[in-house]
Amino acid sequence: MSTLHLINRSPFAASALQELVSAVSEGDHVLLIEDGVYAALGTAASKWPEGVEIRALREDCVSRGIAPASTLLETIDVAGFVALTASTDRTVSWF
Amino acid sequence: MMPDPMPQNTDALTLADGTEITLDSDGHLQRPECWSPEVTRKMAEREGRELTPAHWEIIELLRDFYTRFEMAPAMRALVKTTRQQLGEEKGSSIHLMSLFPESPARVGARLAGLPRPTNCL
Amino acid sequence: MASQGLTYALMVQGAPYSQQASHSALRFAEALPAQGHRVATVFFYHDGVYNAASMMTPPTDEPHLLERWRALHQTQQCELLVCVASAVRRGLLDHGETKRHGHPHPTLEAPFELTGLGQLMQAAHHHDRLITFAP
Amino acid sequence: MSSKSILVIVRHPPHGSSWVREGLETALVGAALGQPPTLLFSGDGVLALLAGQQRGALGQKGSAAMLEGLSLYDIEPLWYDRYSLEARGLTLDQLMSGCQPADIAGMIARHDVVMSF
Repeated sequence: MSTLHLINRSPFAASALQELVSAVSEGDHVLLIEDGVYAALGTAASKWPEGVEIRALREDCVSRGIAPASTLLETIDVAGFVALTASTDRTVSWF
Repeated sequence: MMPDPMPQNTDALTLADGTEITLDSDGHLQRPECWSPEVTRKMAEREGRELTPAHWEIIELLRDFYTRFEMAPAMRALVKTTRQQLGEEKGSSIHLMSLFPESPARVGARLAGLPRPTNCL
Repeated sequence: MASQGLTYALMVQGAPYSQQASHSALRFAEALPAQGHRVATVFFYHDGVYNAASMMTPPTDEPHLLERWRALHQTQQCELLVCVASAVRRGLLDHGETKRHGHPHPTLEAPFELTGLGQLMQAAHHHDRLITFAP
Repeated sequence: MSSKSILVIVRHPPHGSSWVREGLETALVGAALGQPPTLLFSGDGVLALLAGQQRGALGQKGSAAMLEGLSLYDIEPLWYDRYSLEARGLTLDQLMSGCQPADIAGMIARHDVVMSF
């Protein structure tokens, strides 16, 4: 039983990412989409609980000029996004 | 002649002092703040309903619910609030259905002068 | 390990052309069939109801979101449900609501349907996944 | 209708946007259909639970009155995230009645479907 958390807010404008830290369980997945991918720029996404996988949606990184190579985060395409929604039990959107 | 400013699908009640109270196409008050007990009596009269004290009890309860919670109750909440305020016997769907057979929450709210609900299930 | 053939409900809460939510939802929905899944219900709520504005007229060099929703309805046979309470107060009325309120023209047309929140609940219960795309 | 458990999370403050009211409408409809969802306030959503709220300047409805009526729909208690409350310098005695602290991670894990507002 695991949850996929979607975040579409820049961590520099909203506290959704911080709030999410207390809402994840081990085995959960976090996917940064839309403005959420800006979390790849700072250190916001580096202080993450153990056992939780965080990734960024590649298309939203590319359109914003955040080349996947320049980030430490793993990126996935929309097919990977679909696959994550199917392999987890529920999806929660943070906005 | 002045053009009619109201939509065509409206209807009106005329009160004893000549005041016109407009209703929407579902029979709800266009301006809920114009409600008075006479409005309820006129509505009931037009629909051929006889209002007993048991009806008025529920109408008052509906208005009180709306004032407190800014919404009209769905059936389940109407039963529960009736039970809390008027006791087990009256707080049953059987009692409420006997008063407003079509749909106690919907018909009761309309007669109580509450606004048309925005969300149908 | 991906399960086979899931049905999805999407809740779209962002206004078209103001936020990315509609684009994200369409991109996601259009990617479902490749993995054997399908979107069964799209429910438009909050400012998402503007996605159903029948007179939506974007510049020709931008995605036409209304057309994309219609195409999605065609290809995946999904229902396009619009919360009636959110839509009517924002000026999106189908034929019935237009008549009821005495307005001249509908601003929402099939395949979009005005429905209550009960339909969202039904979709949440009946389909395998519910994904929210918010502004 | 199959019975999945539904969690409604409210994460926005009242008055400034329609999120709280729309979240509550959703919860109310679930309850009217016979399956009251769990209702959880997190982040700025906890501000919707503050006691002593009123209507807006134009007479626009807030959400406090609606919240007071939820127990009649068997939506109770009003769960809140204690860290969000603390972060805003608030304590339980400043909230309306019927509020209880929740473990948000556990609550998400226990429900089949989560809707956020």
